[in-house]
Amino acid sequence: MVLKVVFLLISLFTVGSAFMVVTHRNLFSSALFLVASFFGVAALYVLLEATFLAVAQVLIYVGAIATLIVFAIMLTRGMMSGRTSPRNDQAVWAGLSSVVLGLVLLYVVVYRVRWPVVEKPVPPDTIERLGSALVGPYVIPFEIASVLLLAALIGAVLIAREREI
Amino acid sequence: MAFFDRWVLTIILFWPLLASIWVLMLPKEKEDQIRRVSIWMSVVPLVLSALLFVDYGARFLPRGGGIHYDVQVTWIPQLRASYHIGADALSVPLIFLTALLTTLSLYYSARVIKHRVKEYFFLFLLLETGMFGVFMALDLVLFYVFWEVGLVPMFFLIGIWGHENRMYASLKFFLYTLVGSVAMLLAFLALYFHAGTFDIVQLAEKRPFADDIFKASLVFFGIFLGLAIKVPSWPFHTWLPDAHTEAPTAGSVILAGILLKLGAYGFLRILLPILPTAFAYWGFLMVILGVISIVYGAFVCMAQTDLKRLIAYSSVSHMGYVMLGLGAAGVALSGKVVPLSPDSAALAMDGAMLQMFNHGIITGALFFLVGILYERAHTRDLTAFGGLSGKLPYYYGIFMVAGFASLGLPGLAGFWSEFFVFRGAFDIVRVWAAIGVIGVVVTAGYILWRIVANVFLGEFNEERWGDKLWDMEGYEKATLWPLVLIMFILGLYPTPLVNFFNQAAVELLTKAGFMFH
Amino acid sequence: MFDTSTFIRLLPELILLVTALVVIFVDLYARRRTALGLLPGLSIVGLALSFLAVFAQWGTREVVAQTLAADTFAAFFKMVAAVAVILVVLASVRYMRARTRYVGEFYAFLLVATLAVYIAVSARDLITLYLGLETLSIVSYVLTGFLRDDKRSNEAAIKYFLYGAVASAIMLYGFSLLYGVTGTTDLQEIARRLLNGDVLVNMEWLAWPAIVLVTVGFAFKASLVPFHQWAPDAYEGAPTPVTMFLSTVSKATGFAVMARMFLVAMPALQSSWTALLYGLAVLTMTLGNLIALRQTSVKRMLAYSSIAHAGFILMGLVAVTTALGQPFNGLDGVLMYVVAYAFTNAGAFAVVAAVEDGTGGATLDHFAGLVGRAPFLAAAMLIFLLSLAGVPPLAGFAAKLFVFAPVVRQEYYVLAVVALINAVLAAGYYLKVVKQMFFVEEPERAPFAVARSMRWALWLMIIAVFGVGIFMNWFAFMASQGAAGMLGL
Amino acid sequence: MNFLDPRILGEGWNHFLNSLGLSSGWIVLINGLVVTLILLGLGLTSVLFAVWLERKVAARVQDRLGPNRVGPYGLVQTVADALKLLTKEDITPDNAERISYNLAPGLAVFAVLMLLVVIPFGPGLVGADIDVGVLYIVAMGSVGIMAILMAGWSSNNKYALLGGFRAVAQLLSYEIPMILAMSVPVLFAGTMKMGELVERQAGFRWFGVVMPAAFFLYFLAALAENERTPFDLLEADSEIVAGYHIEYSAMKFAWFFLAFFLNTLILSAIATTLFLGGWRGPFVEQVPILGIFYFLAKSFVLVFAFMWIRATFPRLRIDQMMAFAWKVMVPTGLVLVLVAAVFAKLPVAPVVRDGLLFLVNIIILLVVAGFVGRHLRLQITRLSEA
Amino acid sequence: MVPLSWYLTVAALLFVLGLYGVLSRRNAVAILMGVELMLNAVNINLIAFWRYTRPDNVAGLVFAIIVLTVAAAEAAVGLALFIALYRLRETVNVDEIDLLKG
Repeated sequence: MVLKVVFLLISLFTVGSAFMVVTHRNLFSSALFLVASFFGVAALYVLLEATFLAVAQVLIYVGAIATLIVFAIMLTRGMMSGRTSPRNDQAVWAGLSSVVLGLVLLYVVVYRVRWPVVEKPVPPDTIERLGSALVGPYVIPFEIASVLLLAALIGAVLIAREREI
Repeated sequence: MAFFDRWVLTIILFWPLLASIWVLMLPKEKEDQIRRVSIWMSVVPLVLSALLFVDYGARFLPRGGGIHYDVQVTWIPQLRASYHIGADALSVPLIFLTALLTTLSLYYSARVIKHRVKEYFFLFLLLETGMFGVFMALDLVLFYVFWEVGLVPMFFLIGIWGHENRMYASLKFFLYTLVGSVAMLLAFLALYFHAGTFDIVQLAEKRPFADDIFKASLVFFGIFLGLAIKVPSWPFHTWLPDAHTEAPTAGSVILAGILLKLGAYGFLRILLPILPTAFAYWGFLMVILGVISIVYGAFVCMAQTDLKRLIAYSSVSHMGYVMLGLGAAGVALSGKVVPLSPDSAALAMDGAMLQMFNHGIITGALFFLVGILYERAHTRDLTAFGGLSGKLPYYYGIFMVAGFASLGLPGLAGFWSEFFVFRGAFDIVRVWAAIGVIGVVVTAGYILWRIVANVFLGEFNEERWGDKLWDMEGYEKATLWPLVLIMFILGLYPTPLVNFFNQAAVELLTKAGFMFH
Repeated sequence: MFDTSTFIRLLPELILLVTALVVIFVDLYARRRTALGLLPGLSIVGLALSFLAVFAQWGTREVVAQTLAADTFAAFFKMVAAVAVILVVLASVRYMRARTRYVGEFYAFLLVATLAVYIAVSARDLITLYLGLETLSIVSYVLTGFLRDDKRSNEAAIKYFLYGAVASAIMLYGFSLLYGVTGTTDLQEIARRLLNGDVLVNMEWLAWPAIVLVTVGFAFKASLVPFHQWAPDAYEGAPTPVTMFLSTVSKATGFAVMARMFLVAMPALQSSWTALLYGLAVLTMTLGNLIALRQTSVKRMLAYSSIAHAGFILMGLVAVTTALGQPFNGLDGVLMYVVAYAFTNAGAFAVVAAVEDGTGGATLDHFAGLVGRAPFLAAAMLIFLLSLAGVPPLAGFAAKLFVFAPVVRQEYYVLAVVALINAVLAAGYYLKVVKQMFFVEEPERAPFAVARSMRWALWLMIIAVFGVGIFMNWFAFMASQGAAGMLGL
Repeated sequence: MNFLDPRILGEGWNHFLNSLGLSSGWIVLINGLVVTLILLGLGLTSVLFAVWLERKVAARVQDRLGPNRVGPYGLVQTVADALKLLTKEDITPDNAERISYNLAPGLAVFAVLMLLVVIPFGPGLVGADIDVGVLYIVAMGSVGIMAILMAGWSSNNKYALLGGFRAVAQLLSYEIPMILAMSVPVLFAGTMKMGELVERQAGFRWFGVVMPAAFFLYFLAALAENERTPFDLLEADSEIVAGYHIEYSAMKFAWFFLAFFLNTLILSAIATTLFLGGWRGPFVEQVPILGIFYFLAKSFVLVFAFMWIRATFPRLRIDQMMAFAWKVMVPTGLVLVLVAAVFAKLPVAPVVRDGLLFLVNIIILLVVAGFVGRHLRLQITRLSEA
Repeated sequence: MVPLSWYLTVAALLFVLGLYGVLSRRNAVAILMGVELMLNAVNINLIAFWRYTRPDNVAGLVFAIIVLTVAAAEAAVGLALFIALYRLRETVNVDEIDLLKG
């Protein structure tokens, strides 16, 4: 019961923030709401007993991605004044199609499909398992991820670098 | 002899390709050398194909024809597609025709073409390989490959060395043909899936779709579209006037002389043997299309003021005879109409094949003649001329021979083919054949009234032409004489050729299940 | 679990990775002039070695490190990718040198992108598959926007990036549903659990959303309509060698993962995805061709044409039969098309790059009278265009044959007719370029020279285009082995 | 002496709550509140003391007296200052971005306070010993950056924005060597739990002693993370007049001030936990409550070091600072991680291993110092030539 | 315990909101934010499925971690591109970048 209430509060916070992210006129505020939403998601992970993921969520989404986004917003600040509409001319269509897609998804995913749910506790050594999985069966993705990060790092530096004279 | 049997077709087929590569290697400044190389190289297949003609006639024709000189090498084993070529009584004369017209065209072009010489001769030789390939292929994939190979050089010949509207015409030519050929490819694939092979001989034995007329018709029309566009039969003919008109002289000659035959050849080589039921079922449609082509083509000729366009439309009309002959044979094959004489079907088909050969010779000659005039006058407008008979007597004479051959004057080549077609068709589809005869009358009309009266008779426009028009030169005579000679020979003594074609027709009809009593 | 044999199986990937690192280090420490000469050579050597390593393992069919499949299907795509990237490197030597200082990074990125392709085509696990695709995408964004001071390059990269990010997010959502319903990320395992209907009730309700969502991601990579909007812009704006890469290797990868995903993981839902792909194929080729007809920039025209070709390739998947041993099963059509198309399209774009180098642009006007100015380029372009149009005996014909065939076999008449019309439409605009090059004469424009490496690349591609067309049997053999060897089937 | 063992105290407390007849949910809630209050109290009191200490230390270094009027030795001075700040007028600039402007100071404090949760002050004395404690610390660190960015942006002030930029550049850059340094003990101990990390440093085998290079690296990075001289570029008064909090006054400024000192304390506390054996010390096994004093003592030694350095060194230039992070600290960190990973798996006796490790660390330190020194000499020569 | 479908609902809502953001925003950075929301939705799905269907198999968690990693790399490259764009054109509005058309 308590969990359900907590869940509802967190989800309300998360989804509400997400709503503000996509509707707020001011981009910087949008970004802040995004951070809030990320925190909400992290909290959901805690409810799901995925502590590691919750922390990683904060570390990567808030610490890296959101910071990058805010940074980018600051660097391109001339555009953030909000004088022009933040929405493009297909906003209405976007809204309609999103609503339709949402209804379809909810109907199918939540209502129609019966998921193979099992009631099992999370094993206490989940983090160890996760660690060994990353260097065991999933070692290839793990290694490729490192290559990807390196490539993205070099690529981002290369592209965003100041122009040479 | 074994060596000859095994290699002659392959050599004929790839010799022009080798020649074209040789031409490609030559520096483009050495135009004379390019011309010499091309002409002399093209003589080789001509000689070989003449030998082939004689050899086949002497050795195999008396002994019941059939496919000979065949070579089969596995090409795509997974698909059971092979490099399978061969020649029979139908293709041997056509191979000769191809070699002959190509050599003449090259010879003529050597004098006329002065612009981008290297490319011209390269493409022309490539084209020859494509045409040979179609006449020799006994495998559908191979057939398709050569079918398309012939397409590209012609596109360039029209597009680069053509007249004012060449770009439009070349594009139209290419796209029309492509529509048909892709449809044909799809139909080939359907055949493959039903019979498990691309080999034409095997397919003819297996008779795919013999019991399913719906699917057979579907496949039939796939192939039919490709062939009928090439022939071209009304209503698929609209590319032809443009292409013929805009093409350079030699291009028109080849286009009308041989490329159109590829379509008709396909009817005989693929549709009739492999899908006899569908061929018989839709024979009547072919008759109708043929007759419409004849009559429509002829009447449109009457309305032309452009000399070359007129000849082009006359091709539509004349290829209509081929369609009529084939269709009549098909109707006979279906058994719905029982002809008085079972030979009528073979006769109609003989006529169709003869017409293919003759039209090649005659229209080739006519296009050369038009080209010769155009070289001097730089206009193709009929009404601009008049009274040329006095000024260019030699030209007039040759033109008259070709023209009369075209309208089917007895004693010249054209007569026999028309005679055979109508003789056969009358027995099978009387009414339609009768309507078709209108076309013959109109043909006489446009040859005599439109061309002869306008161009050669009347008053010579001294003011405009003065001494700008002169009579035929040596090389032009040399180009035309062989054709004129053949017209006379075939007009007076067509028997050797008729023997060939009759053998082919009987063979094809028998295999297709036609009963000769 | 990491024994020697695993390393040997991973040798092609390792070679690429090491080469990429070597390239970066050489670029860091060698003098600029030495590096410029050395780097493309190094990259090509690495790619060639990796190609050989793949080839040496042809015919294997086993699981490597649990998440990769070392099968002929993957090997086929890897070889195509390696060869195509070699050509890209050859075509980019002069092009990139003239436009950017970061040549070393460029080649390193190309190598990493190839590595990503290797991973993606052999992934047999949702996670690896996603990561492979995404690595390829991200590196491609960088490559597209590599000329960062060029507005067009940047714009192209941004459009590519935005579409790509969204598409991959949507695809991921589909993946997550698949994971939810089967509880596993292993493709074969997914297939097994999907077939065992007892896992869940109402699976058919999930089939459509999952398939549609998943397809979005693949369709984006393969630039299928309506997920193609990025493609023309990215192809036009990207450095032309990168366009070569995107339009051949990257696209092929999209098809490879699509085929593996659908055939290995979702055979139970075949009727659903076939229907979806059917529609996509029709849309893709028709729209691609119709829009291509209106283009005046050759680069953009080729971009739309490559969209249309994606529709043709898709026909192979639509009409796929699970009897992968037989010829014309559809999947071998995809493979054939990918090979033929890789050489042909890479060739066409390489010519565009050369023309850009020589004339400063790539509109139809820049191609006018090309035959007089760079006859070799004109001839090469002609061959590539004819191959694209499917004229025998060129590679494109072999490709067309192998994708038309399954459609005819399955008796999809509408699709066949649509394909026919499209083949003709496509020929229409290819001929437009031919017309410009050969029929129009521009005697007053000066001839220009072609870089030596570019000449090499073009010759290779011309030979390949003829080779695939004439020695179709050999490639068909490889393709059918590749198709039949897909692990899990 | 059992009553001095906090673990037993905790049990007794729980027992007491149980005896009141409360349900388990309530107990969790009450315990949470109590822990929060204790941590808050501890944190804030320490800050008051730390501020006083800083001023005293700075004064001593600069040969002054420092605060000496309010209370004995000026001890209450900080309280007075705090009261002053709280009563000042709270100003919000006209064009400020209200929400983030007001949120930023709170968030800054929040980010630091959250860290208190995982720090083990004594045996069993930890708010929540979560599995991924070290990772949690890193994650929360990034929230602090967010707060600074918000402040810098929302003030609508050029200097504030520049300060924000610098903050992100500096903090992000130095976060990487810091994480690397932190992962050395983690690797060695094989756990990310703060409590266990302390357990693994039994018997004076402190990680900071065994691996001085890692400790030194952490310390330097912490200096930068804490925006302390010589890395205080983001508020450098002479350049950008206080940086991101230029527009803040009164209460909100106090929040930043609080966050700053809290950060000093907590970075020291983390260093203590990771490298100096946490609450370990003589007789702790017997008298667990001693652990708290050991812990605080060690932490304040580090805090003192922070202050000493601040008072002594001049400020770096921004390019020097960035170069130092990326060209010196990150590579060193990578090497250290590698070394630690190798040694952790080395099949030799712990003593031998620790000895070797120590040696290697010293060598690394010397080599790096040598490199830096050479570079500096080169620069100096170049400057003098020019 | 909270039912699985609640989590799925939250995820679906986040996903759709993200999609709306992507489709309706003009600013490239805002579009990227929408994408991040969608990725978060995916991760909620993954972790919820992990928790509710196979808590003893960490595949879902691994997947989520990989998604996080990729998201970071993607954001880095994307934002670098945006910054380059701003430098070149003084805009980051998607409908204002229109050199490539046709």
